[in-house]
Amino acid sequence: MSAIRAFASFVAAKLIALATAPQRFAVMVQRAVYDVRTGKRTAWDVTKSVLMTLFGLAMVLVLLFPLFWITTASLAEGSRLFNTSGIFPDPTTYNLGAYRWVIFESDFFFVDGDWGYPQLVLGGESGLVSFRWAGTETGPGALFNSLYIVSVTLVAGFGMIVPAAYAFSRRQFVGRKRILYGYVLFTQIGAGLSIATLVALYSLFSTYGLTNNLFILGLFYAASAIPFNTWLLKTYMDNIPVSYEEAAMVDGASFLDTIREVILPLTKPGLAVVLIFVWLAGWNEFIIAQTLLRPENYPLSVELYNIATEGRFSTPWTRFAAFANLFALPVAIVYFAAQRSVEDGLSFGGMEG
Amino acid sequence: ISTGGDGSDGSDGSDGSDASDGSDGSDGGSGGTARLWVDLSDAEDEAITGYIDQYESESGNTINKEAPGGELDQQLETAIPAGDGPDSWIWAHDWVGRFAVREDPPFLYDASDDVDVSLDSYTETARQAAQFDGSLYGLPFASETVALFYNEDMVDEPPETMEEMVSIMDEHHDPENGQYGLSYPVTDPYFVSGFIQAYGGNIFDEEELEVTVDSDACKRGMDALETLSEYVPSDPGYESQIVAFADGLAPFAINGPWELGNLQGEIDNLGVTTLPTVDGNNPRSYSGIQLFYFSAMLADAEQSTVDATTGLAEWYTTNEDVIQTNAEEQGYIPVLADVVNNDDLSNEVQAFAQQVDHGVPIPTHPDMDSVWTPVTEALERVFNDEQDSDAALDQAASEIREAL
Amino acid sequence: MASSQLGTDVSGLSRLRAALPFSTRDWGLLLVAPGAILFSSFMLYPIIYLFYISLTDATFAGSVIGGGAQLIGLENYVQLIADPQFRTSMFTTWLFVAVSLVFKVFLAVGIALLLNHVRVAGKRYMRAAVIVPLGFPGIFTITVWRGMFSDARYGVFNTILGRYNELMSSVSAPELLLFDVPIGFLSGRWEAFFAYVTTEVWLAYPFMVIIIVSALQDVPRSLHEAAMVDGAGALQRFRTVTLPAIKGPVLFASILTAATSFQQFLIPWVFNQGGPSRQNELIIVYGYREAITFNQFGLSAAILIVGIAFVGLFMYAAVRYGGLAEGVGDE
Amino acid sequence: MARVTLDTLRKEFDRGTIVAVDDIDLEIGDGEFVTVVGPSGCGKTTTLRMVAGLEEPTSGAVRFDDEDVTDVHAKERPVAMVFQNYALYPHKTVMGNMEFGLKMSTDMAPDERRERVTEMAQMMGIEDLLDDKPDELSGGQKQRVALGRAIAREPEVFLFDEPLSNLDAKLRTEMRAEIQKLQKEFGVTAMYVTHDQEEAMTMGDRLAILNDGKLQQVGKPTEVYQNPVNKFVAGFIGSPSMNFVDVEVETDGSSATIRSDDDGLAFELSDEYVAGHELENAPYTLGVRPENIRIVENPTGDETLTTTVEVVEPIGSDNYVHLAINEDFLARSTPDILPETGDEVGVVFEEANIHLFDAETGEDVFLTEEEIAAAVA
Amino acid sequence: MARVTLDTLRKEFDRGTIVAVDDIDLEIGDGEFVTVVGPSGCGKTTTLRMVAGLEEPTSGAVRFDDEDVTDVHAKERPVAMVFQNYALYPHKTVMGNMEFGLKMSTDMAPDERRERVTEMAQMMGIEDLLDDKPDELSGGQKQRVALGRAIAREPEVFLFDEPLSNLDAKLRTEMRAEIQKLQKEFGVTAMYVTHDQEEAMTMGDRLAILNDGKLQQVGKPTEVYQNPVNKFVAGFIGSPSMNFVDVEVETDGSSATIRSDDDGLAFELSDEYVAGHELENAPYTLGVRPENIRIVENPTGDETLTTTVEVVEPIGSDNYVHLAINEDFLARSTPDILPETGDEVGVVFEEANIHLFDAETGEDVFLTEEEIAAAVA
Ligand SMILES: Nc1ncnc2c1ncn2[C@@H]1O[C@H](COP(=O)(O)OP(=O)(O)OP(=O)(O)O)[C@@H](O)[C@H]1O
Ligand SMILES: Nc1ncnc2c1ncn2[C@@H]1O[C@H](COP(=O)(O)OP(=O)(O)OP(=O)(O)O)[C@@H](O)[C@H]1O
Ligand SMILES: [Mg+2]
Ligand SMILES: [Mg+2]
Repeated sequence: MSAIRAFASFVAAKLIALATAPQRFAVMVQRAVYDVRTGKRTAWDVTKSVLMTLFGLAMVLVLLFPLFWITTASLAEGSRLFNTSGIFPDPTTYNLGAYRWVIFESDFFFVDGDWGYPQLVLGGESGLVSFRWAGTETGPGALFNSLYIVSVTLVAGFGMIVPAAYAFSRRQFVGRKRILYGYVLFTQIGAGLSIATLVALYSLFSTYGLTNNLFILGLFYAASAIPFNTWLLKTYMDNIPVSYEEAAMVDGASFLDTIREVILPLTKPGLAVVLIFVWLAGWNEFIIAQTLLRPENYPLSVELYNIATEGRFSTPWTRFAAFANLFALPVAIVYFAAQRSVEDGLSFGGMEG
Repeated sequence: ISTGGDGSDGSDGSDGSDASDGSDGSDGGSGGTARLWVDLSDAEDEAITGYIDQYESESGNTINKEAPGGELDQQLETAIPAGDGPDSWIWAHDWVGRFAVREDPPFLYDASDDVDVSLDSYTETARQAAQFDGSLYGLPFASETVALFYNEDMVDEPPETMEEMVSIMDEHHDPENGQYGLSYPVTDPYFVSGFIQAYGGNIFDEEELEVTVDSDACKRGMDALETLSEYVPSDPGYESQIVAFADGLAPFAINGPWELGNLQGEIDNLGVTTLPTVDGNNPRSYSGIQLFYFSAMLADAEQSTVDATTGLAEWYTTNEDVIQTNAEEQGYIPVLADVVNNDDLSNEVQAFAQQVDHGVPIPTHPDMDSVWTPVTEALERVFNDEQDSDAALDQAASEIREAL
Repeated sequence: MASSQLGTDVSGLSRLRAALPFSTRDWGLLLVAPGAILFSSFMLYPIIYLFYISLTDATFAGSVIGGGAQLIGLENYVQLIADPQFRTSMFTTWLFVAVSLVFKVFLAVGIALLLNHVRVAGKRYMRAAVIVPLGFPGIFTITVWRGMFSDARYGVFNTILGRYNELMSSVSAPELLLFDVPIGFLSGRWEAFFAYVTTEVWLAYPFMVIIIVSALQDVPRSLHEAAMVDGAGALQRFRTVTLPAIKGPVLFASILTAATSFQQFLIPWVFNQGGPSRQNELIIVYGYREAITFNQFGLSAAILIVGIAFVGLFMYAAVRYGGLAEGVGDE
Repeated sequence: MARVTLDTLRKEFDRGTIVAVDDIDLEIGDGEFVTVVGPSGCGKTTTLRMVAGLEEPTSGAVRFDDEDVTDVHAKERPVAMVFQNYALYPHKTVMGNMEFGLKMSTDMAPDERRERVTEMAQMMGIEDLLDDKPDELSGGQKQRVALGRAIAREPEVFLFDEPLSNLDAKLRTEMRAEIQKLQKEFGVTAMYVTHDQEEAMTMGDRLAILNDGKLQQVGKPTEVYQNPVNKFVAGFIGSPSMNFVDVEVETDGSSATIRSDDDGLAFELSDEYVAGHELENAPYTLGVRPENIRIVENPTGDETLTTTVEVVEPIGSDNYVHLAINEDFLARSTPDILPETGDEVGVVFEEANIHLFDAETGEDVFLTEEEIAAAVA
Repeated sequence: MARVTLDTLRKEFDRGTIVAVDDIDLEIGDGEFVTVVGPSGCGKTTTLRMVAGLEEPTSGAVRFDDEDVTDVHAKERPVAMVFQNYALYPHKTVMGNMEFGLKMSTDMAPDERRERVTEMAQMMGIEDLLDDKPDELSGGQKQRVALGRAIAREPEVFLFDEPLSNLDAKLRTEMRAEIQKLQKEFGVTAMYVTHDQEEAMTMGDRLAILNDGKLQQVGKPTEVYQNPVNKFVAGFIGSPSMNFVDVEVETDGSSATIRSDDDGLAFELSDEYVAGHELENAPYTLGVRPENIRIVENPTGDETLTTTVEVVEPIGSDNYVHLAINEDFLARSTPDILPETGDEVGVVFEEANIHLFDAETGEDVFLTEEEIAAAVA
């Protein structure tokens, strides 16, 4: 409960910060004007700041241009990417049709956009209370498959990464160096591996009857995320002084207490980074998912890919873009919420040259 | 949390090599269950869903239609050997040869003994397309090829000859100002096959199993194609081409019936006609015949599954209503002899049908797989002025021969 | 974990238990084992399997799964070495890795410096915005970039170049400064290569930027001030204080992203399947193409094994000589 | 070498809400060693940074000799600074660190530069460390390198920001001597910031005591020790601290008695002593240093007052006797005077050693206006 | 509360190549406050950690009262420890930090726990900080919280690892008194590690001096100060340090003369003083504390020796006079003795105040075997 409240207040704080940003900006401008007027800062000094800021802004705009462009495309009429009149489609034609399609017709939330609602059934066969979707004939859509996969990936990933990182960081044991070395070697081999070993994977999974199983796929993603994230978290934990653990021990905390009360809270920025990376590992992958799953179990990533290749010779761009934007939304939210932690968590104390 | 709809019910069907799984056994003893894979556009998908419902209620069979997405053949490549493939799928006939020769494991199922309809109900080309080495691997329901789209606002009279077409194109072609003569993906062999083969040459001689793309006839055809290439936007990609026509910046497009719906939405007065004649020869464009394939999964399946599969194919390919409606709504060119011969079809569909008549089916022989890439690359080289057309075709031919 | 469950009353056990976290050295292995096992079964096994395939004459995916392939020893590898396409592919891949790395590093360092500069207002928001590409799936962004790089006049870049041309001609600039639009970004070898590199750089810079920003934030202010008092100007301060501080992280990010670039598949595949005319087939595309288009599964497996081996060697060298795995080597 | 002048130097932070340095006037003579001392947050670092050019004054000026350098950029001022955490460039060797300043601010040839650094290193006994990186050095060695780096530039002004606070006591004593020696040897003007009054006392030619951004007193260590201008300085300088007792003064204009009824204190001031100062019948604060208090183990009643012993801390050379007069009332006695806790003892101090501070302003009432003014000049 | 016994406690690191703690025997009485002092790296922390259970002894035992706790896990020992950097959990509030120990080691209800912590916080004057996070606190406040956290558990043994070394001088003095007061109030057995001898002297009921992993001497501060068992202890305890001079002894068995030709030193020892000790004609080291040296400003020639003044450091209450006898030869004099640099002065000290150390072993030759043995008991 308190976790929910904490989360809510956290979100509120973020929103307030975001909402008051323009106001803070205004104050900043006022101050600059005041400072120039009273001679506290020279005009040139202020100009330099303004120019630098503008330069930064320009850079951001250039870098984000593709996404901006495709977003305007998602608002356009029709399905084509190009229009002969210029880079951006005619603003008068902007509409939310594509988004409406994603929400109410695609398989994004519910199959064929046939929305339902969750319902608890009392006294069903499978126990006292069971859960089902009501109001929909086709059932929940790709989003739920994606969330299910990501949940498995996150739970399994964290369950294995965190203890392992802790052990690597704090303990000595046989094979420690060798395994860690192996992990580092494999951090990147994992990335391209999926295409290379696609067939091998398929035969492996089908031999054991594990195809079309979201749970197993989630595990697979967790496995692929293990080396890099374990190593990352280990580097982070290395920078946490051992004395906190010792203090806890002297305070009478058991090993598990120490982990829960001390190690995990202190590792939060590292965990935030791992959260993002592990999440992305399960969220974005589509090649293996498509090979191993049957259509009713497709996650969003595969659906997105399928939209890209839907036409015989062309992509229905507006829908594709709208779908992708909604697809990226959860990641963006998670990232914005955790930005500070992520920036902290990626500083490698041990990396200084 | 189990949400009922996702993982839990999929997993029970994933463990066996038994292809006929997925049946809950809930719907009566007589009905069989079959799995069908499709890769269709939204409109097509919607239409076929309706027909399948209709078939299910008429026959008592259950059809599980799935759209695995991505590249269908890749999906089949992995699924069938693993015993996890569909019982049937819909695709153009050009995979027949390539899959028919596969052994260890086989990919297709010879349904000669299970099919009740007479093959004579289909047009000659369609009939041939569904067979390979005397075995029947599917049933045809439509054909497609490329024909000439024109914008009636820019073209008074549809051209019948290359010369006429060129003179109209000349009127409009002005790349400096974003005006073009033609929208045509000129590096795609399927799209350009008609002109290359216009003089009677064949890209691939299926009878003799010879690569004949470097024949004189093909080279002459290539010249005609080069003429047209002058008038297209400089990006030969499909999407870049079609937009010029769709935005009303080109009088002509050469494209297939699948664009009919889209283009009708964008061009007020759209016309379709057969490809213009070259020196009096009708371009012999490749045509594809849409088939219900019979998958090797059927070999080990229960008879009810086989019946459900062939039943659907028979019903769908011979139901005149279906064929007629598809022709009107989807631009499917009928291959059911009875429908082809009546006159109820729209002008557009008739134009395509006529072009199919002039054309040749894509050879189904597995060696065709080695043809596409070298030819595409040759076309690209020519289009980019890296090579002249004769040399490009010679090179393509030798590359293909090497690969075989 | 086990330690808290053993009984308190049994003195022998309590002795053992008390000692656990400190003396029984190897229990840390228990924490590592689940991850290591999961990883090996899902990741190592396929590689071994792939290696096995590379020793067979498998032609189709089906013959691999269906079991119709024969062992033929190292024949595939022999064939590979003789294949000129292999050399082209290797060359292109390494060139791609190197060129994109250089641009990546410059771009990322530039952005990180700018978005960490005192004079830039709202830099936190900009930093958040600038790494947005990380959140979109590769298949999406790459497809979008393909659209931008379209050879068509209406492609974004061609339109921009067209506008630029108009602008230049309106000030009657010499021909030399004009572009010959439209440029066939995806149909010329080097044009396509350029397009690959641009996209790759765009995909990889966010990761580098956050790592560099973190590093920059850790540089003590007093070092800058010390250098200032020592008489160093802005440029020299960058060289003596900033650069050394971000060197490690940049190296780290470079190695990781370079290894990823080496295995880039989607960019060439989505753009033009490694074309034109297979000239830009990066190694994974090459392997994939051999399997999918040419039905040479055995050969394809050999290619991919070679690719994996290269990445492995590369990472090994990085760990060994780049100090990438500090903390691995310690004590 | 240069004379450094701070002219009503002021620094505000956060738009004037924090006044870190409050109109300080200070002149440091050529070659002089001035320590700036004060409690944490009093503005020492800020003052130093303004001299270095790392912080821009809100108002006022910094002059080197007669040149106004207020607007001169840090990199162009002829100063060297030793930072609290040394701020050695972690990736450069000791040699690299030490030659960096020369490289930046002179045109010396590399060889010449090296030679100069090597010489300097020899002088400081760190010539063996020239090829090491900072992390390989101990605290004291780092400290020496930081010093060497500063000296190598041959600056005209030397700035130190608590350079010894990270070292242990032993090393600190050693380094103090070393810094002084070097400063004298090079004759460089030096400004040394510390919060440790003992350090300030032993090191500076003069002390500048800051509190709350304001300059309290400037003077030679003994002067400041003997004539603190106010209660703050009196309490801050000297260890252990001066003892303070709240008292009432009863005066008839010529003679005066200091009284604290709680403690049974009554102390008569001689007429000569009172003469010339304006004492009123009002509350004051009496200050006496621990070393000026004599303990009489067997009180006869003739003592200034009698009280009980709370704790006795022997520190070897002396004993600290905590007395029950008020919290923290301490007497320093020789080791042979060793009363037990709870003993009744007499306390004696002399007129010459007492200080009397205005209860409100905290100013020493026995100082004349001129003396006070002189103290901050 | 408990008596703590270390029984030939030994700790080796790196497979025996580093002997951090070398067979230490030490008994700390119930409620006693023992400070462990020694130079950096001498094994203080390691010893403390073995008592806390954070480090496993290589051999030897730790006993609380009569129970052998050597193999008892840290979390089950009734100890509380204050770490050098406080080790306050940065993510918990002060309340969270202070109640953590109670939460972990008792079954107290949350309310009760809070109440207890609040009480404790009031006692320590930090009740206003209970909702703050550690980074919002100043050094002194952190220190108090760390103490409070340790006390809240009501441990039987209190361990401190240089808890004051990060504080500034003023605060350090304050906290010292506070720690002592609390320890006495709770009557907890305490072991306090520091490298600061002054801290050790003022705080401990007894001192244990370590060097190089070996216990040198254990005793009351004054005892250790007056009778250092060897040169190391003599030099380490006392500030400023004892002065050492290399000397030759000439003896005929009953009387003896200490001589140093370089310094012109000649000091005759009385027969009573020499009696009972075995002095040989051999090199020794003479030790005299600075406060035992009297400076004669106008030497008459009767002094022990005459020398020149190098530097005079006035620290207010005293003057430190550096003499040219050898490097760092220091005399502490009253403020009124203020010779100038370069002055010729006389130096006088008394027989009772000198120490003579064996040049090789460093042992004080005037101590009997028994005295030496007693010193480490
Ligand atoms: N950049 C800044 N922004 C806002 N306030 C500041 C800044 N720098 C210093 N201050 C404030 O100015 C005052 C003086 O700070 P300064 O660092 O000069 O103190 P100090 O005497 O050096 O203290 P310390 O002994 O702790 O180093 C403090 O109250 C501090 O909080
Ligand atoms: N974990 C360890 N591994 C190896 N050597 C160690 C370890 N811990 C301590 N030592 C060594 O043991 C010796 C004693 O260390 P210890 O930390 O006890 O010293 P200390 O007296 O506390 O010093 P300080 O005053 O610097 O804290 C040192 O030489 C140290 O290098
Ligand atoms: Mg400061
Ligand atoms: Mg220690």
